[in-house]
Amino acid sequence: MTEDYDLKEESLFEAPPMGEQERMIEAILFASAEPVTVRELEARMPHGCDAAEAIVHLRKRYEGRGVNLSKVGDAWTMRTSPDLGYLMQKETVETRKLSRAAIETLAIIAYHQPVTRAEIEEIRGVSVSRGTVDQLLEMEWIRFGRRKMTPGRPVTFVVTQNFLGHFGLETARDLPGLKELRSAGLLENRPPPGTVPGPGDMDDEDDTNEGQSELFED
Amino acid sequence: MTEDYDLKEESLFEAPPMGEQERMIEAILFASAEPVTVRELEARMPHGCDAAEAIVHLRKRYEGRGVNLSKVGDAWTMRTSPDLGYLMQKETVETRKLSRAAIETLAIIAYHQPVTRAEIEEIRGVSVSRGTVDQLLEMEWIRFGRRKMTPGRPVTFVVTQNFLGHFGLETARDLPGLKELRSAGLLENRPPPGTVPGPGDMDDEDDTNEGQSELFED
Amino acid sequence: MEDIFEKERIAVAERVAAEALIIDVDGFEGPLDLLLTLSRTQKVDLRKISVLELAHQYLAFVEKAKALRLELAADYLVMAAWLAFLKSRLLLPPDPSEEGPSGEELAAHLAFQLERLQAMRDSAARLMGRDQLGRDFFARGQIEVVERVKQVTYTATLLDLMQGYARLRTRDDFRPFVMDRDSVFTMEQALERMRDLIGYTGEWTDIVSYLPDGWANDPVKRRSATAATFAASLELVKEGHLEIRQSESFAPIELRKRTSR
Repeated sequence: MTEDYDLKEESLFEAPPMGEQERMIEAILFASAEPVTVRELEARMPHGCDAAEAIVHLRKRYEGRGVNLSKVGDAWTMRTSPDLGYLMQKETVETRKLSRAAIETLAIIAYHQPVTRAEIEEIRGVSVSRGTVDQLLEMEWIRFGRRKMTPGRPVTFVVTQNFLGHFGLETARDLPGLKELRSAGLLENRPPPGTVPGPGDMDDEDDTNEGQSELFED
Repeated sequence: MTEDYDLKEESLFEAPPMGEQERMIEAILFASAEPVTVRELEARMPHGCDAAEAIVHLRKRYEGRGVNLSKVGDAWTMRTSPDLGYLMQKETVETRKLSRAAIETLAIIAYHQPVTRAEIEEIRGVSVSRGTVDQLLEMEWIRFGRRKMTPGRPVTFVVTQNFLGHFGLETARDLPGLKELRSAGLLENRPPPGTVPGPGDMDDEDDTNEGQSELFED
Repeated sequence: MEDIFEKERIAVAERVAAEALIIDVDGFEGPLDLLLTLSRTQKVDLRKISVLELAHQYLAFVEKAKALRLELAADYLVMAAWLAFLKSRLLLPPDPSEEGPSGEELAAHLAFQLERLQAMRDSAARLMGRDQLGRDFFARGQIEVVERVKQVTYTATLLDLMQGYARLRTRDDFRPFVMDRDSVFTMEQALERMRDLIGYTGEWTDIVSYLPDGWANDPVKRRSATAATFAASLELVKEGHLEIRQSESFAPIELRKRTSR
């Protein structure tokens, strides 16, 4: 009953023409430095607008321009075209130099997420210093994921939308070389031979698969 | 002579095509926090660019769009179109529970309408703050009724159609009487919560609410 | 002649390389990192690496470090011990009675670890080589402030309303719950009273006669006084001042002073 009513109500509202909707999204995305989700766009636009469709048109319009529309996670943003970066010395922000350990840790988290500290250490062969993780957390490039269902329920790390936005990635699936690494079996968490699979190890595997399938498999 | 030479030199530098110059200006204006002068634009662009001309083209391109090029002093900037200013506000709706004073006042008005402020105060046993009445008026749950034919001709309050609509009532007469309240368990033979600051009273009240909302929601 | 020179040159190069490695030992991030660096001298695909050869190189490295009296961190020595074990497994023919993974399995895992670490390093490099925000592409420089309009709506349910009303209309039926002290005889009072009276009772006496004056008629007061007096009596029995008896259920309870033996 209520649904019927809603439907009727919606058709009563004349949604603005698509060209107008494009303008609105253009204005909203232009004004914001942060990516804006489709849901938020629609919340700010008049009733009945189809932001997703308008974005398709707008994106096409900005193709090859000095500024482009790009998707970060499930949000949209406008960024200058990377080939014009050389014009922007003035705007360039000096980013903190990341240590080699931090860069490697970041890459491991991105490619293996959700991943525990122990797993990162296993891959790098050395312990991960607290400072490294703290720095990445502080930069909001990584965040805590859900806990693993293994003994001790360790926390996991995953990369954030900020990370994706910084490196111009739409999703973690778009990480360079991900497919090759996976088919080469290099993203597996292979236990050393001879280790007895303890209770919960199965869970671990399930969990990992689940996490990765969510993230990486279509 | 020198002019000739300059001309020659300029022609040696292949200035980027006008479309490319437009892209550059687009990117620079987008990324900079302040309006940019033509002189500064040209200083940042490759040699031989004609920023002034590119701006003319770019300005035309953005005519009627959600973002426009505008001149501030002798500098240029990109601004969202003034007619879309209303999109630049984000509405958040917060729902709060009505205060106890407001609920009691509302209940008295609903059960005793038309009722004067003095009568409300007599029933509640405390004075009714102006804020409470104003709030209910603003919510359009109560309105002024006709004046009482008593000395001073005080105004009365009655509930509105909005009120009935919100509470799913056809008329105020549909409100259950004391007897029904009692048989529904709303009037238990125990001190009303709040009057006695006894231990566990608050919990008690919550329990009752929960239990009874089930009764009344169907 | 040429051969000798050639050999010497190689020997020098090797020595320089080894010393460079040792001097640089602080620059390594643990044994795995060192192994990865050593494996590069094999100049083969990591998937075709000879783990035996690598173990050899690593052990030689540790030996040299010892010869130079360099202090190696414990994990380097642990790795050396493990690689020595691995080497023996790989060299000796497999002993069927021996339990645990074979040398080949262990070697394969080490090769996998090295390949995986190298893969992550390559990925990290590729990641950092991507266009980056604020370096290659840029966000809007002039952010327009989004004005937040907060709208507060208030809600109440019909139940709230009715409960509110019920609360008001039934207020008079209740009064604050406080103990009505007028008709309560406390145990302390009873105890005090009994202590005074007890000296005079040699014979069995009905407990009712101990109730304070004026408390026996009002049923509420009588109940309170009886309970308090009974409780006080039990206390005195416990203290050894009093004896108490009841011939059968609901029969009168009788008290008398305990006579000292």
